[in-house]
Amino acid sequence: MKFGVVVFPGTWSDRDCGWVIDQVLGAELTYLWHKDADLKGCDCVILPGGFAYGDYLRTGAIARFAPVMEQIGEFADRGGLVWGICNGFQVLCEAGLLPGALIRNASLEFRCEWTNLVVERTDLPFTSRCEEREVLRVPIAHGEGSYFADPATLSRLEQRGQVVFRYCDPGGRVVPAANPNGSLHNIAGIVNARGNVLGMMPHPERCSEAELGGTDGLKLFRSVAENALKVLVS
Amino acid sequence: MIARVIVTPKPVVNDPQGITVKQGLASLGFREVVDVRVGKYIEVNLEGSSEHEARQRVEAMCRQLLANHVIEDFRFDIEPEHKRR
Amino acid sequence: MIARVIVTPKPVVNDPQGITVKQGLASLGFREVVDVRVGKYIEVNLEGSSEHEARQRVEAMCRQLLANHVIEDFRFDIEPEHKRR
Amino acid sequence: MSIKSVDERRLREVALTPDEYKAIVEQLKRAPNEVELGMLGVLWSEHCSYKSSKALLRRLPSTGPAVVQGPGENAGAVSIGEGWAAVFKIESHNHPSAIEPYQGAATGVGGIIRDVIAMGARPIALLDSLRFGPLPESSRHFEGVVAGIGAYGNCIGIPTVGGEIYFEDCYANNPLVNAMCVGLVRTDQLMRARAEGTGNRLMLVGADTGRDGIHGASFASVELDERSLERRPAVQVGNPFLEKCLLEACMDLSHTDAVVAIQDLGAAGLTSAVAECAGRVPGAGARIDVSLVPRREREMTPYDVMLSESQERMLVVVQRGREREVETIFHAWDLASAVIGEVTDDGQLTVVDGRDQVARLPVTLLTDGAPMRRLVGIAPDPPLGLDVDALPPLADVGATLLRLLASPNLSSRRGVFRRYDHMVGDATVVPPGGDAAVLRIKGTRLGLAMTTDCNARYCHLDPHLGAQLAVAEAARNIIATGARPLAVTDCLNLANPDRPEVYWELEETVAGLAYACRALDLPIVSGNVSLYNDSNGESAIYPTPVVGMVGVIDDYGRRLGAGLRAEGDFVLLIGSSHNDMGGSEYLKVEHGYVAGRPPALDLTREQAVNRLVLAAAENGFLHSAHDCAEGGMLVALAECCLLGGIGVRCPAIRPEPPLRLDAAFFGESPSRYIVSVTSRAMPELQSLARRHHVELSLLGLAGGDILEFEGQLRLTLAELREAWEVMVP
Ligand SMILES: Nc1ncnc2c1ncn2[C@@H]1O[C@H](COP(=O)(O)OP(=O)(O)O)[C@@H](O)[C@H]1O
Ligand SMILES: [Mg+2]
Repeated sequence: MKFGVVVFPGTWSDRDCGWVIDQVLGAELTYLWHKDADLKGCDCVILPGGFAYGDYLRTGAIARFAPVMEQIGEFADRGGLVWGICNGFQVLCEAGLLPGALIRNASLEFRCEWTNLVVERTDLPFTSRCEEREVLRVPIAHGEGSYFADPATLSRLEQRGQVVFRYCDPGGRVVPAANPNGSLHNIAGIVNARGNVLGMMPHPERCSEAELGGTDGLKLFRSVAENALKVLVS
Repeated sequence: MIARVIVTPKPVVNDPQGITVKQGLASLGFREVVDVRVGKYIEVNLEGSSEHEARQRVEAMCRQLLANHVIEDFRFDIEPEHKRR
Repeated sequence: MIARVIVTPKPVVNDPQGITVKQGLASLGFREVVDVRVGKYIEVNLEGSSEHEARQRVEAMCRQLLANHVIEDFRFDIEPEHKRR
Repeated sequence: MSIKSVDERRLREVALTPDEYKAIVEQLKRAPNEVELGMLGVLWSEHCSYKSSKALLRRLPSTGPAVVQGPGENAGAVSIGEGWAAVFKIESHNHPSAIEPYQGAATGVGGIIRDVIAMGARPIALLDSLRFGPLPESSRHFEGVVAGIGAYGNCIGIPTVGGEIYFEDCYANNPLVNAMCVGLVRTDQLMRARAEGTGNRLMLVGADTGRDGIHGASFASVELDERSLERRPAVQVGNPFLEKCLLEACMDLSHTDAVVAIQDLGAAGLTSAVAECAGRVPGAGARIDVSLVPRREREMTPYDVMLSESQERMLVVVQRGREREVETIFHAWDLASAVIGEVTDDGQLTVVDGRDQVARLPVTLLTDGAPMRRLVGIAPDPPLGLDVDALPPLADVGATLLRLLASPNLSSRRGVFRRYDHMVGDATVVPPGGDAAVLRIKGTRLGLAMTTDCNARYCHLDPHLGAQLAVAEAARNIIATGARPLAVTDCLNLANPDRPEVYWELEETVAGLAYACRALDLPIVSGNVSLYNDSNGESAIYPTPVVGMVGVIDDYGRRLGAGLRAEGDFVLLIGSSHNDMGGSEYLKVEHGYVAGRPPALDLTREQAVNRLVLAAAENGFLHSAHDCAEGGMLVALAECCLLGGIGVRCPAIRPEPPLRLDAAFFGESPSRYIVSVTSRAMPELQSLARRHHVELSLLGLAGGDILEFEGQLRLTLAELREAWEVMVP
């Protein structure tokens, strides 16, 4: 099982993700440079957080054209696991690998704080270690994390159960007060219809060790590590 | 050739920035303001080519990079004479 | 009445966003692009008043809030008929 | 050529005095040309030459066993164990932030990061010490600065983990923005920005050069006045994305040994970078060709290029013949690099534009030539006295506490620090909100604690004592996390030193810093001076010597937070309380004035208290520790409750005369901490306290959700929180 972590100019969670994979999880790790033309045999590709190309113009707008993105698109089409975290989620939306877009937080402010997420799907390779409707504590750190999709797309997402994480209160209730950024339907993370491309704004790599305030994020990394080899990549 | 591209949030998309600007204006006493939308203005200076070709190229730039059709609309003008600062 | 305000970085001021977008366009094959400047587009919907008065009010809005005169220039048009979305 | 022949306006433009001009002509034995005059103008500005403060700064202690690099380089460095060094420096960006708060603050952050990069260190944390006029009048400054700091730090991916914010009338026209950056490097890989080796190449990397901030350095050295309006284009726009690429590329330079030195370009741009780099090597010079400098704008003159303060640029000294290796590294990050000159051995900085020589000046004239200014200090009239006995007795403890918690200087800063990414890097093990922040050093058990502190009200009332109190408070903040203070960086923010009472403040401040640092064994390894923080010579700021400090904890598993941790713990006050009401927040908030003497500080007692807390922390006796600062014991206790989400029940306080009740609750005696311990650890803590001869008093028991002093105060955590989190708007 090998994780690949993509590095765009301006990415910064690459090393944090790498640390968790390598030092906490003990899994195999390779970094994928944005100019790379192959995925070096990775079983799961992570697009980490950061400000790729400064997030100038729009978050993820320029990054989606990096050479490595073409490979990632094909990999996803073949059923490979692709996991976008924060800026990675934004890039996946821009690239059309996930529907919708992420816009300015309703507060217009950057927010770095802990949030609670209710897990709506546990049948995914990313969440198999979570309990049904488990509440995870995971930090966010973004200025443009407000999920938007047009009404038709949104209802399709809901109908097909593609919403994986929603911001909630500590008791798991999905209430407006628990929404840190104005996301529609309190959406914090979604998956594609096939279930192999996950995008989420919160940072699981920031809560994978007790000394950082929690270990809920590690559940996601563990899930992937366990399932990646079972996933059929055609 | 200069292309002046305007990118605006689609009407269905929330525009928190617009709302905040409106409130800011109101608190400064501009109470006649009914609504504000904030978008982007992008000035692209292009070399060579005819106006017709430039139009096609800029259209392509907008579709591919300058605007995201999920949340934004765009429009642009081309100013033919090559005006350099 | 609709005012369409365009705020641009002053010519001498560094525009990192413009530089990065230019590079992005170049890497997409738009090599004819010589220069890109990125600014803001602000659409202000105002109630009542004459065009003349609106012009003065919008000018004041720009000075006081919409543009940062230290690093930005602004210009605007007024569209007289009251067009609401 | 006589002085008369350069017109005075020209001299004023480059901020040189006629006497300075005379000194230049004497040393050069000729008149400088335009370009040379501009270069000398910026390097002889207060900002670069320290001509009013250098003599004083020599009094600061800068050596110690842990010091790896003291002042004189781009940043200082101390050894923290296991082969690692912490590299850090604080710097002001006050004047640009007054004009354009957002970009001024952002580029301030960008600038201090480059100083740390120049040492070969990876920046791991940022801190910001801010001062504004009262809100809402100063909200433009406040909002812009906070947003600008966040914009730069968040984008570049360095956590902003600490700092401070004060609101005071004197900063209304002169906000202070001091940014501190902390980096890490293997001690044996520390770089020094020395232009060694004749014939080695000078490479300029990063952003293209534009007409940014020409004369910014001299701008920072004059008072703000109406004319600064005209200088407004002097504001620069930062590009954190480019700096992130520059940072990574510079880190990659450690893969090659082709690099001799790295130097950031900051104030005074290329002129200062090249001169400083050559100036650190006796006899060295440099020759640069401005025509080789990549430009952002057309038609720039050599003058523009030499004085441009475009951000996100670095100068790299490369072994001759190995330029390609370095170019390849920068190219991988899509960064431009250009060889613009070479190191020489003639002691001259020679500037050519293609074939034409445009300037030639001795390096030492640039770096050390500015005549030191001998200023006179005269003590001003003593500040308003305070007759403590005349103060009315405390009426309602609870109401006073709520007002203090809600006061802009004491309320929770969560509304600000949640706008800063303080977690990126996966190292922040004590987040902002308490005393110091602590970052773990990955791959070791070491933790690095860091803080900035200064109560400028105290410094206004007594600069000597105020500066000592700033050092002491910073040290207590470090110790409250369980870490040992190691070393200091300081930023001296003052008004116009040409005024004798301001120069006196500067002298006193430096003396106070030196005294406290000597007493507490804390070397000052880097710093910055920002003078002329007054507009029209009228509204002078309080002397504000911001103290940045780092400390180390050997095992971050033993780190302490400020919040209470467990119900049933004993909550204790360490240290003794006196009638220290002078300059207190209580006096300001409840009685509406700033007066008296700052609290007396006994550094021997301070040391004893600190040793006790450290020993107790090391032995694992403590569950939490929090230093008592502004607002006194009760505010500190309320913070312990709020941060931990646990209340405390205490019997009534009956202070022994002459201690007053208001002073017991709200007095600001230094050398005090609030700690919590398990009942099991109590006897051991008590005997430890006896051994250190430190007073230990039991306040009460942790538990529930009420803060209570029987018969004196009873408030729920919700009530306290509502006051405390009024959120700076
Ligand atoms: N108040 C101070 N205390 C200690 N060192 C100082 C102080 N002010 C300046 N220094 C030192 O003097 C040198 C020059 O400072 P500065 O011009 O700010 O550096 P830079 O050009 O790298 O920004 C640095 O090594 C700095 O650490
Ligand atoms: Mg420097």
